[in-house]
Amino acid sequence: MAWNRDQMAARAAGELQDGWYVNLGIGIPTLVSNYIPDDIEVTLQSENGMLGMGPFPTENEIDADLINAGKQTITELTHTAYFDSATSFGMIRGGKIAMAILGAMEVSENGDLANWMIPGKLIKGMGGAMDLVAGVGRVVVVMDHTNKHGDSKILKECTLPLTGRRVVDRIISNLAVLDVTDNGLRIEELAPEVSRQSVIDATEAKII
Amino acid sequence: MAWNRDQMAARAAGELQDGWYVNLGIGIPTLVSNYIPDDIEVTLQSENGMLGMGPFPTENEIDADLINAGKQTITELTHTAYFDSATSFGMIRGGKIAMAILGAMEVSENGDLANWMIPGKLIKGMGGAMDLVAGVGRVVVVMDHTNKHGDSKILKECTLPLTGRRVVDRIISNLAVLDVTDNGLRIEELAPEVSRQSVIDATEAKII
Amino acid sequence: MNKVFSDASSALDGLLFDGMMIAAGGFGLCGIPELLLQAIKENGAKKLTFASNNAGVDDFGIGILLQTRQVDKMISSYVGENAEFMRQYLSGELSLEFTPQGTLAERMRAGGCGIPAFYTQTGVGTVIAEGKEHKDFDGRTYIMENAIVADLSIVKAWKADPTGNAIFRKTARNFNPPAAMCGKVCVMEVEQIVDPDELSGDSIHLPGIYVHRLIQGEHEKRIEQRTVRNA
Amino acid sequence: MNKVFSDASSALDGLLFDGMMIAAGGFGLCGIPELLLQAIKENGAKKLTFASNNAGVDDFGIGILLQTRQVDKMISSYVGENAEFMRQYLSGELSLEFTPQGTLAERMRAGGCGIPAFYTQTGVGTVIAEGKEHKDFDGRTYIMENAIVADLSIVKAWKADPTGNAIFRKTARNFNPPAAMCGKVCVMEVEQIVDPDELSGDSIHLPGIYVHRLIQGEHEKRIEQRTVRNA
Repeated sequence: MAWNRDQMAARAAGELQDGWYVNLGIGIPTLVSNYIPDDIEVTLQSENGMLGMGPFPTENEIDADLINAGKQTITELTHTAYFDSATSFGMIRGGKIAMAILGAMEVSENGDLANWMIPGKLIKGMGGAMDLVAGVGRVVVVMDHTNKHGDSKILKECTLPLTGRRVVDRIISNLAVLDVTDNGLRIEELAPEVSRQSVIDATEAKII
Repeated sequence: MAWNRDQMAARAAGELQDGWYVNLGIGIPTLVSNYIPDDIEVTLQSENGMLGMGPFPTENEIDADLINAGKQTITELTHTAYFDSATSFGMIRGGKIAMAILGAMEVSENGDLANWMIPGKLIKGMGGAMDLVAGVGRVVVVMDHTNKHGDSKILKECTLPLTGRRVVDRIISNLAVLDVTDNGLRIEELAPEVSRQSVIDATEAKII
Repeated sequence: MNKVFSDASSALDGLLFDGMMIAAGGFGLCGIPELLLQAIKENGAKKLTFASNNAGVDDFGIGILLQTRQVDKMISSYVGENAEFMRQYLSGELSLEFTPQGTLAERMRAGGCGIPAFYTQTGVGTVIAEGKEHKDFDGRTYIMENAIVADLSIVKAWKADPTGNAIFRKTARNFNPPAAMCGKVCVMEVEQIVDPDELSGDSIHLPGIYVHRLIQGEHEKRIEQRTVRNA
Repeated sequence: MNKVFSDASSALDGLLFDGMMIAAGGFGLCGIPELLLQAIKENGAKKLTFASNNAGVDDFGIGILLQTRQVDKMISSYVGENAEFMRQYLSGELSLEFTPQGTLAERMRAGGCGIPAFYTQTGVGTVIAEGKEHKDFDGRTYIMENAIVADLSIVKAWKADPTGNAIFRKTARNFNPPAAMCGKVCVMEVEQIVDPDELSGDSIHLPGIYVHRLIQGEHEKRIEQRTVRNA
């Protein structure tokens, strides 16, 4: 049985290690913060300029000056620190963030990532995604294995404009956990009752 | 009659304009702060990380955490701001400082400046001088016209390692005020009872 | 040294011209110079290039200058909240230089810091790298990115003293300091102008040297994504 | 996330090795990591390269490591206060890479910010530019300077919370933030460790992400040039 969004987020939370500074992308990655194990401390960076992101606010706590990178209202923690965008991306580019967990439109078997643009259709922009994949220590992608037409989003080569080349370390899809290796993708874990063969069938990319 | 150190500093203070941010070097330039006209406001930068440098402290005010670029104890003003060295030299390099008033060992007729090293003798280092002359809006040098042997310090070409090439805009010596032009040095002002000819005689560089 | 002007229009007096480049602070609608943007709309200067992370929404932020067709070009990382932007872009009325968010922030800081160009891994192997100089350091490939120096910076802070020493509040800091640094002239709007002795020298986020003119005003501070949890 | 160690020696445990590069904060004797320098002396690690604006004086700061001959190389802008330095340098025992002060600070920041190199006008036409890549931008000539990435950073702050969020006091800030940024590991000494809620998120000068280990201790804070006016 394929993982649902929350189960994917919970699985992704298992990637976190005590003491890490982590950046969570928009969508399913945002849900990861709900599943951080109690016995580890992880500090969330929001690339618009804070370390130590807290939960969403109550109605009374809403503050127009306190938003995350998805422009959502959030809260601070006692150890929160704020800084400007140049400093924020300095720490991203400088490798100080241990991991980014991001969504994707496509990932290729060599770790190329496309998650920012559909030519002719979607011209929102890359935001901080290109900086993140180029700079952080480890990139984990969380996404559905196939698109709404049932086509594989894990490809031999990406068809969409890239966010970064050879940047993805691990994919957590609704079907499996796959690692990017020099020789292709390796299945590390299967969702409950999902067979290895069904993952291979749902994947255009080479699985070793 | 040649200007003394304080008179040179007072003359240099006449270069300042209301609202300017200014950096004063070690030696005679430091004295310039004693002669800032009452009717203008000038903010002094100390390149170790402050804007709004105050006077030397009284014995009671001495603070080990508050020094200037010459490592002397100083004081702050109500509008003082502190920042780190990267930010400090960012504003210097970025042209935000209107003027630097510096000492010199040698200046050439095209504005080359040497004030940091005597090979084989003096290896203290350039400190922030190379950044200042490359970055600030205007560089004024205050120095004796000749060295202790009576040799001109204003030369056709500098003999010492340069701090910067074509960086000096104006020289205020004990004898005269000279501007660096495309064709050579131009005497703008003479110290009291100092003749134009005596300045020319004391200067190796071309005077137009 | 009093840099305080009475209102946004007078603070911009003599600084606006057609075809100029303006760097603006803010992230989304958070910490944007809303009063100065309104004054630029009223001034009517056109063919503007904006270096700004976002383009506002249709009726707030830079969006109001898109409606009046005062903007020719955006240098941004994300413009997804703005339908009018999409329309003008797809019809070719507006040009767009996509710049990764961190590269944009660093390009602004570099412009303010006398650094004409720097190298970054961000965007290597993507369309962003096309036409840019590539160089290897320690076996990795980087691209050269150029600094942004704007004719004018407009930024928004929380409090400032009359010399322009400013502090920001929480994530409203974002692009405001780098945007302020990269302008040949910088005009700042704040919620509150305070006496210099109210701001400790250790607390200043942006030293007054970067700020040329200053106004105080009322801010709407619109929220883009009001997201709450149950209490 | 508690990064607090009991003393300087334990905070450096496992981090020191012969031939390593250490970036140190401080300007002159102001804001230097005096406790960590003492611990490095006691550890005895040698053939060290220090990226530090100054080399201390004969018996304080990095000077104490010159006396024990633990330093092979300095990357500095000014070393004029140190007679032992002069002696070792002139006799060829110590090598020296002079770097203009602002270039040094920016090289450290760049190293911490994933920028391998940047261009600057500082030093163009001087010995500093020799052997460096020159490039013209807008008709002016610049040289390329490389980032500094140190094996270890040692810095000194005023106060920090246990997660390493730190604030500095007055001009003791100086090189400490850029030095902290450029280390693969950063150890910080402070005068006072405080509860996280004592430091507002808006007041932090150096976010804890840059700090891996932390100690509190007594500081001598020696003054180099005690200069006073008459009261």
